[in-house]
Amino acid sequence: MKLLQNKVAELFKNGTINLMIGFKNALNKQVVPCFIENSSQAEQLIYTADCKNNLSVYLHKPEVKKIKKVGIIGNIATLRSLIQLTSENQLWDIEQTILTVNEKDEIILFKNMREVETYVQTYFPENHTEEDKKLLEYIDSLPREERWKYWMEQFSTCIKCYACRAVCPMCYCTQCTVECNQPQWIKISSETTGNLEWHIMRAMHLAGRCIECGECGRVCPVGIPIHLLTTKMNQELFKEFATRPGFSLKGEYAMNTFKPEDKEGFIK
Amino acid sequence: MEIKTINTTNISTFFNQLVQSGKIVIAPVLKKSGKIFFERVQSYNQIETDYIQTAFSAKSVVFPKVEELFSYSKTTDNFETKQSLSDIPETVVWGLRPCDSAAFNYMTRFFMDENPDIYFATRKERTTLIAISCAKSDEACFCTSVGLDPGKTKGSDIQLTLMGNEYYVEVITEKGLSAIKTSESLFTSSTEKSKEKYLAEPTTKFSIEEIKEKMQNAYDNVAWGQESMGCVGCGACAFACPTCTCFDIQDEGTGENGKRIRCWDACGFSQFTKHASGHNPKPNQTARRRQRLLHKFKYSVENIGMVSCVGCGRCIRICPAHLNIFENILNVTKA
Amino acid sequence: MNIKNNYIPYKMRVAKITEEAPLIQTYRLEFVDKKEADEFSFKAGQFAEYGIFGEGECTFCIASAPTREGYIECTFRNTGRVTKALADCEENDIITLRGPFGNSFPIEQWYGKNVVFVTGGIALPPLRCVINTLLDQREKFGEISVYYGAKTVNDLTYKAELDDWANRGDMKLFITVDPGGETPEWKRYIGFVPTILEQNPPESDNAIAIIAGPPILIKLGMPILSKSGFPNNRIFTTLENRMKCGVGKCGHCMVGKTYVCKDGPVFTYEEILKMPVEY
Amino acid sequence: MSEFEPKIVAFVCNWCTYAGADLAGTNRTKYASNVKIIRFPCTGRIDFMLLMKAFENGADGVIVSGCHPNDCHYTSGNFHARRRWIIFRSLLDFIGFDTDRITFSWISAAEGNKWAQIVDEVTEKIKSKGPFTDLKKLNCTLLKQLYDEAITK
Repeated sequence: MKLLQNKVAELFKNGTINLMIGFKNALNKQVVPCFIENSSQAEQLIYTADCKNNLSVYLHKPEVKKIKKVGIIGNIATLRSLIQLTSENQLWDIEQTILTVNEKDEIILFKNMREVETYVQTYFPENHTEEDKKLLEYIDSLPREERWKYWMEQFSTCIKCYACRAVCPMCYCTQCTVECNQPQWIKISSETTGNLEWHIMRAMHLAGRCIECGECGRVCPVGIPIHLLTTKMNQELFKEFATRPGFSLKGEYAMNTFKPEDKEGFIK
Repeated sequence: MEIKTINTTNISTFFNQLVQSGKIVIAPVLKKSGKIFFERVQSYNQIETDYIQTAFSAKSVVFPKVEELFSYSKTTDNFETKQSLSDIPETVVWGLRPCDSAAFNYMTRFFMDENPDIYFATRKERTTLIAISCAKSDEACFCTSVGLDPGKTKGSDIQLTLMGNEYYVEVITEKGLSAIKTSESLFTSSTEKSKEKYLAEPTTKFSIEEIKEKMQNAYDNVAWGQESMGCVGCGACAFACPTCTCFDIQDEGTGENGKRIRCWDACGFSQFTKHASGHNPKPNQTARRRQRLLHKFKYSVENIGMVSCVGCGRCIRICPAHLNIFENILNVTKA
Repeated sequence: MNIKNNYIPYKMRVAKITEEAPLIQTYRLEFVDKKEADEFSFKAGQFAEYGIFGEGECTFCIASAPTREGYIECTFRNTGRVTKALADCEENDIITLRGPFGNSFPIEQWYGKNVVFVTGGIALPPLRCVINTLLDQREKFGEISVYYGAKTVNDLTYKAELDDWANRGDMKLFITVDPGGETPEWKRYIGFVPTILEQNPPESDNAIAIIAGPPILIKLGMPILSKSGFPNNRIFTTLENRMKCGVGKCGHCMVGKTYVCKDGPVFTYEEILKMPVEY
Repeated sequence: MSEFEPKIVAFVCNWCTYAGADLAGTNRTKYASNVKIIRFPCTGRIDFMLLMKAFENGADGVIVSGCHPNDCHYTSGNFHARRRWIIFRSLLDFIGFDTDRITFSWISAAEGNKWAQIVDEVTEKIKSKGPFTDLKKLNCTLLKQLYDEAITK
């Protein structure tokens, strides 16, 4: 911990960064994102296995972009989103300094995105929790009608607070489809058909881009396991097209390319 | 006010009699996700009794997430509107916390003060609030900091406090009296007792009088930027908040047939204040978060003389970025 | 329960459509129901919610003078979903109206005084209501001057009415277009409204100033008026924020603690200075 | 009661399937009249939301059809569309949506007969499946259980 704090303080002192996005302890021993603005604040920083938030979402904030030189302490999900965002040309206007802490508690300061890529590819994690896997299996095992019922029950509780969109580092559009009202694709009020459409749309727009940090499911105030939608699609994408988002800088975005030999058994 | 007691073994009978009286009874229910929500229930064994706070407040009883203002049907040279206020049922909310009751009190003031709102008024009139004092609290609770406490009866119609093997029952309003009428035999008359030792003791985070005063000059505090940095701009806090009353009005349907509805809206959304021209008076999350907090602790004090935060702590528990309202308040009122 | 339902709209018939400028139209609306017409009255400066079923409602000031009875007029630019639907209306179509909402200009207090209007673009309509109210009782007021500008000559609203005003001879007009927006025939001023205002400062003695426009004009214009000697409580403006309910409940229009819909839209510079800059 | 006549919406590309349907018409080929054709420039333009909207507005079945692979007027629109359909289908399937109600096909401008045949097949299939009520049911039964809707209704 001390090492990390010193390292960050050093980065401030030599002018590499003007803002550090990291984690600190707060209420109920929760780990929360924090924004360090100078070297003396660096002692708040911690990094433990509980640091689950995907901090890369903050790199889209205009307030952060304005600061220009930004450091970020990334867990593996954050690193994957940084790769994906770089390949989508989203980080060109911000100078990031990327740090991570590996399993041996060593601090790694990446020199460039290439190194992040190598790191992620070396340590490719099994990032689905047991709980998620069980739930996914359970849903898959249900007959179709039951699956429909399961999801509709879930979606009916959605309140459209858009927390899932707000915490997603891949949802960086300045105007979302739900905010376009000519025509109004998705109803503004929350009722099940509209909620269903919203979740289908969200999942489709993230197809091939979701880096499976699971933040959307974690933050959902009504507890809908929405991250399973994109997780499932990622599995399907890997099966069909062997692509994995947030894995390489080449920007293999499954949905903006094609292969003539893609499967078409379902097409008459 | 009448003071009574009821034995814990009788409480379920009382509850079930409320359900049988034909009213819609809403009570905390534990869901598969591990979260507790207010839901319509049919019997006492469905409800959750061991909880600190529900994930969402019960405000949707009087201010639903989607309220039909009226339905319309239009022809080329005429239209008709139809409201269904008379269909609003009698409702009992069971097991809300004293802070939630106080929030109903605030909402009544807000909606009824100037330009009273008929939808709210009708719903409120048909709602009976049965609150249960808090025996437990957690670190997010801060009702004592905003002038309330775990046993406060402000806003409740009936308030229950568990004292050993019986509930101490304070029947505060006429509505409360009529709610226990059918079950009168279950209750025993009693005298006033001190509830204090049965109540939770949430820590006091700040003095409300001091904060109210300091909030006068808080608008220009530079700390707003740092305090709102973590805010990702979702509407979870506003939707969970028992006193947030902002809404949007939308038409659903075609030009010929449909309904005009109002649904919850949140000041944290970037589109909330955006003009058609593209100009946005509150252009960043700092301005939007500031509006939210100042509204709670300054503007509503100036407008209707009440702080519109009841210290339930829901926004703290629900926030994706773990923003903490009382820490924010303390930091932006520092000199 | 004896509470007025603020959300039930009046039934209005589009009686006349006037094309003012590109995308800008004026609708003359008449009540379908005689009873509703009788109970409806408004003051200069108030606004209303105009609606199309299936699309929603939008907010503009009433552009006609309360002194001219039997109809109301509104002028709007086709920008969003509802205004587009409104613009697609034809004469005799039925639309909805809720209102009037908000406070108004204290015109009775201005008797005997000079009145200066400063406005730009699509912000003339709310002031046209006041100007016409004043003109209908012309003898009660001193000098009336109007500073009005638009991007181009074509974008000026109420072109015919501007000419009428010029021909009256009893008011001073400073009509200007932004540099580059003039036509070869253009004989009036060229330049932004604040510049024209600074170059031809109005007499501030015994005078009232009213400024309306896009937020930037209000922010720039008010200090200029203040500098030319108008005390802050004699400079009026009308603000417009995004609104939904019109009755101070929905929270969209809040500027600090102030609900523009209920406490405004008319404010003095004195009041504006006390508010945060959130308009 | 008269036999159930399904409403089927066909989203077709301008260059192949629309021409194919046209050919079926000029050839006087008889096929089920349940289909409503909506013409698009290319299958690549057919957004998944359009399919959802069709179902929401009362369609019982949907046909999506365009040029055969390598025949796209815009070179690769149908290849992109194919990928999208693969993913969209798997998502709908995961949610439990009845994917049998959506038929994808390649029909060229010369295949008037194939068009007629597909329309007939789909109509028969949807007829045997009955009306699509999954979405309609949502708004009445399931929601009723929720407390706030219970109050509104």
